[in-house]
Amino acid sequence: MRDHAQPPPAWAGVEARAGFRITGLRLSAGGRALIDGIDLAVEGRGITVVMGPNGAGKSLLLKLMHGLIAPDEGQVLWAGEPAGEATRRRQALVFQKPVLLRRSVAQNIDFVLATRQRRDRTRRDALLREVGLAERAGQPARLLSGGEQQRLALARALATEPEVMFLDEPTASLDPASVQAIEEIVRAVSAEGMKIVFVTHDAGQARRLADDIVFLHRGRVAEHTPAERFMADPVSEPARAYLAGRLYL
Amino acid sequence: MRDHAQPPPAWAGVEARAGFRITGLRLSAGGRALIDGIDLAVEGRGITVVMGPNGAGKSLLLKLMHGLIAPDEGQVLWAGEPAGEATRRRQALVFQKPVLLRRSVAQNIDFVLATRQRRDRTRRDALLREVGLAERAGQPARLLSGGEQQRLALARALATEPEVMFLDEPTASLDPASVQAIEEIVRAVSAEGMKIVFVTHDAGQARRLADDIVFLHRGRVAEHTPAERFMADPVSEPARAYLAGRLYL
Amino acid sequence: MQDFGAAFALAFELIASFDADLTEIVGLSLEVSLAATLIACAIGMPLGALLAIARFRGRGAVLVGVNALMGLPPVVVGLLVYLALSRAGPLGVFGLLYTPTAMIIAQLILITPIVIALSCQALEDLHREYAEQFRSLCLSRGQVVAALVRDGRMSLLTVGLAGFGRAIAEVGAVIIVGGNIDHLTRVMTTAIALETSKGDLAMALALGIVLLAIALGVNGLVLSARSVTRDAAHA
Amino acid sequence: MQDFGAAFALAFELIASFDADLTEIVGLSLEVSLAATLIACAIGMPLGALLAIARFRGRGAVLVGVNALMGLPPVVVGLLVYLALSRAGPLGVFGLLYTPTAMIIAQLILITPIVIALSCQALEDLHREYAEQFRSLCLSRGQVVAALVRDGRMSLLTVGLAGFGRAIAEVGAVIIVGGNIDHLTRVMTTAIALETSKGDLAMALALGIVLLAIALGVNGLVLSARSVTRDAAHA
Amino acid sequence: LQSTTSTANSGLYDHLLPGFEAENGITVHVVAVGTGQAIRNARNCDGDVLLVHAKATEELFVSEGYGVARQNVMFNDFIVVGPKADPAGVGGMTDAGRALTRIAEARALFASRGDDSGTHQKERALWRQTEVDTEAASGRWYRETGSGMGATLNTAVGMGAYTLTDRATWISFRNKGDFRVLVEGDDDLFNQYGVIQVNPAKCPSVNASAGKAFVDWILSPKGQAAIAEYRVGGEQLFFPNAGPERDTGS
Ligand SMILES: Nc1ncnc2c1ncn2[C@@H]1O[C@H](COP(=O)(O)OP(=O)(O)OP(=O)(O)O)[C@@H](O)[C@H]1O
Ligand SMILES: Nc1ncnc2c1ncn2[C@@H]1O[C@H](COP(=O)(O)OP(=O)(O)OP(=O)(O)O)[C@@H](O)[C@H]1O
Ligand SMILES: [Mg+2]
Ligand SMILES: [Mg+2]
Repeated sequence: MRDHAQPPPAWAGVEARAGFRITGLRLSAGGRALIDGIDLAVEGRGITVVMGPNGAGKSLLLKLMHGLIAPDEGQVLWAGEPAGEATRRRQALVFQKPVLLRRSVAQNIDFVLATRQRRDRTRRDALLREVGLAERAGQPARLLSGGEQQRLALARALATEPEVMFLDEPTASLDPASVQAIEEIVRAVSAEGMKIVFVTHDAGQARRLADDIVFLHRGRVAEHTPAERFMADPVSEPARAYLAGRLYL
Repeated sequence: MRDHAQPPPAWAGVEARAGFRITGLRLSAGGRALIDGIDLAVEGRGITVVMGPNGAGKSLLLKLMHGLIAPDEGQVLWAGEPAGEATRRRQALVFQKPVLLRRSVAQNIDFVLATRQRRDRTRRDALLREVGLAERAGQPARLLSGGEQQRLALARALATEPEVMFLDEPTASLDPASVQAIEEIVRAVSAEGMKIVFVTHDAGQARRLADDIVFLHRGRVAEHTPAERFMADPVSEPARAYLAGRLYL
Repeated sequence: MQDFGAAFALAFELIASFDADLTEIVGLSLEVSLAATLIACAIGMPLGALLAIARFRGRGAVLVGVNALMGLPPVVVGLLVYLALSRAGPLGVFGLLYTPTAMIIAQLILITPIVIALSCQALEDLHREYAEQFRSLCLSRGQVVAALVRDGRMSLLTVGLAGFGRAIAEVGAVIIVGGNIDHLTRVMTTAIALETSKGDLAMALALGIVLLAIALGVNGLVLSARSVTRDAAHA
Repeated sequence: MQDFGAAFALAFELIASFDADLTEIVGLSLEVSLAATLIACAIGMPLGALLAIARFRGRGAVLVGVNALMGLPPVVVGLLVYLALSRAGPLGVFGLLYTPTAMIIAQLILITPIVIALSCQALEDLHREYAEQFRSLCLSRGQVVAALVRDGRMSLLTVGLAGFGRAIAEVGAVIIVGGNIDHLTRVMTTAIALETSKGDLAMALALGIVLLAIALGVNGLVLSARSVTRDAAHA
Repeated sequence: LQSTTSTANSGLYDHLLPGFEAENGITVHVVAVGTGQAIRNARNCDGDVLLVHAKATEELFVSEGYGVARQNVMFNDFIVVGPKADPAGVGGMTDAGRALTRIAEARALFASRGDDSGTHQKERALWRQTEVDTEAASGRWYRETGSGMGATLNTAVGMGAYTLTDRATWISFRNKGDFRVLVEGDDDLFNQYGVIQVNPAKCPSVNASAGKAFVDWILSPKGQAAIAEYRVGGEQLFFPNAGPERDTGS
């Protein structure tokens, strides 16, 4: 990770400063290239949907953009700053597998509110209502159902009022109504200016939410285009195959 | 749990012996009725799909049918036997959150094969190929991507060659191609006579797979009908609302 | 061997008769060992958590060191404390030698490394589970330590009990810095040692049985408290 | 205090000079404590795992008992073994008293409860994670225990080291059943006790330093072995 | 009061101190350790009075200025105890030296304190009169327990070895097993206890007045009488012989 103090490199243009500028990103483990050279510029606003087959590197890309893991090569700039503690503090990531504290549902929210010096019952209860967990407030979070856990994780992320929210398949195990509710929340916060990076396997959902779509394949960006374009006719063969359900890793 | 030795109750008819016969099932925790009186008869063959909103009790119902947890009231009979160790041994359950051993992908399969005295490299490799994880064989299972983990869990269940396989949202985080692949596998084994109980939120998937559909709502069976009927026009209001994406728990 | 029977008879006699000297000794044993254990936990558990989360060069070395210190011989600890507190020693002016305070200090030095090493181990898994989430939230080390100790408290109970067991059973250190002075620094273990050297094995065993009874009591209390709060653990 | 300086000087002198008596004593210490630790782990870890998975009435009581036995006073253990092995005792015929075997037995009794209690704690979380899957697979208890011990081996290392630390540092039991007989059953800790009673604190400390050096060595070996196999642990 | 274990274990202080404390309103704390350790502790000023039984070391202690003066308090005697079987057949002998030689010749087990205590010093003095090389025999028939008197007696009883002990400890010792007194009555077995007040000049921190009070009291007729009164099982353990050099020892 680079030293935060230093000024952003000269080439970082204004629009780049607003959003993410990813250059020459590489990450490998066990002799395998997991992220295999990614260059990407993502707007500072709107909803960017990331798609791609299992194992394409979507979750890793999110963690790299969030500055959770350091790449072997290349770098991620957000608002002109290298991804790291400083940028992370203003972002939130909802993991594909929610990590819930061994506490009650309410305490899971309180905990993050406290870390932001914003402990506040009413706000907490509002968040729980928003994701439909008000009745579960007192229950051990680990005993929630799969879908309930995902919703709690989302509420917890919202509690930090981030400028960027990374959502890794946040509706994978939600029922249709919850999916709609979450999508509405996402649209709402994005409308208020929060940047959303949203991973999904659901083409329909992508169509409903995405401003632009990043399609990953084998750790590379196969294509990055506006949503309509992508859905109409994806330029890359992998994307076409994926949508047709033909692409099998 | 009842004593296995005793003969099945007189009323257990022939067709009941073949499949599941669930009577007066109740389970509550924290003063809340999670399973609130379920009576259900499920065929011994074919694919039964369980649907319902988050928190309806789908996962719990599967665990009860598998004899993993004991109900407060009522009982589950499978092939005339009370659900328990004896029946469990001939069934397999793929949890909503895959539980993988802290070992390599291959060792996770070997482990269950060993417990069935069927340790066998070729069979293991075949299974891994079937779910598209052949290349990951040596990798720590915990480091697999979300979708890869779900596929490994399925392969592990298949390894036990069960008579009944419970699948709890097995394709929730799979890409379209993997979904197709898994659905084909499911159809195939079911055709060979393996009973499948399949939880999903994806109505399309239900339509593609289901012989009959059980719709749960607030721990009760809202309806249990053949698939076509259900999709055409569900009798119960909750089911109708659910499919319309209106039902919000 | 007749001693066994005699010992048990004697033990119950002692407990039943509620012997004044015995209660005094038992009291001091509990006082000293509980104090040492509580302080050791207050110091050692956060340090153990810190060791579980911190990633710095030489961490391996520190781990080895702490684990090795679990093998700190009581007699050596006793000597070090003795030399420090002896009137001729650097801290001699406080005149702490041959006082319960000195015994607490010695036991503290003895069990703190144990608490650190075991806490570190007990919290490692929990940390592995929470780590990414916490890094995403940019928690300070202090916040992480606090969260781990809180959510890992059930495992830490066993750690505390291990420390207490070591303290209450220990004799080598307390006999040197306490001096086993009757009515002043005599505790169960030093009394047992004394009876043994007098050849009164039955009495020594009886005291040993009493000591075990105490350990059972303490553990029973703690663990029943645990099972009560179990549900709140959200395992 | 002059003793410190003297002690360190002496310690290095001893190590450097590779003193014959010292090496004899060090050798016996390692032999006895390693043997006791290995046997204790072989017995205690499976039992600990079993205790972590078994759900039976009175489990709580057993847990309390095992935890309490961590507070077993060495002197008492020494006496029990002494009475059992002494010529008049039930096992007197074997003439084991005042042999290294007797010392191993004593340390074994002393640390096995520690290994059981700590193993149980160390494997509890892992078990909570695996339990449902294993029940679904209808694994036998033996299979579950084996799987837990295997996948939890990293945490169990610390447990083993704690047991070893307790064994190598322990003096109360070995001095009673071993007799601290020169050239026969004298180990580091009993030698330290002797030098102390002679008032030769410098020598006692020096031996203590040597003992710690040994503990460091053992822990270093074990933990470096651990970090090597770390990757294989699939954390 | 830094004291040798033998006097403490014999229970003497429990008998003496109440009288003294009542009389002078001074509470006495007894730290019972091996003679060597006791003297060492006193050197560190961790004690006001020293009561041990190793004349040579004591006089050194005083000559180095740590003690005010050494005075005889009382004496008793050493004895050789051993198993009833008496493999070396030393029962009833009165010449300690010859008895030890015979034990050595018989290769019968002998348990030595081996801890530089007063008793150990005495034992070595006795061996020196014989031609036996205990160094060489150490670990074989000659077993150095490196422990206190009580522990050594336990060990001796445990393995059926002869050992040298002071009578006080033996009489009050409870784990005698089948052991008996086999050798006694030799002048060489005389055991003199001395008392020393730790020198305030060397150790400003010591409680000089209390220390002096105790020394004076125990040497006074009253104290001496108290010592003479002390009996276990009807046997007198210590024989007061306060005063300058009435040391009739060797
Ligand atoms: N720490 C790691 N070590 C080795 N391989 C890893 C590691 N983390 C991830 N991988 C591998 O990298 C690939 C990409 O992982 P990632 O989680 O980003 O996939 P994904 O695109 O999110 O897939 P999914 O849609 O299933 O979530 C996977 O094949 C995974 O096995
Ligand atoms: N051990 C438990 N204690 C208390 N409540 C529980 C427990 N297990 C489950 N629940 C609650 O029971 C309800 C049903 O849980 P279940 O996991 O069966 O839901 P589900 O139908 O599988 O939902 P999803 O679609 O999200 O997986 C949930 O509201 C959950 O919070
Ligand atoms: Mg992913
Ligand atoms: Mg579920």
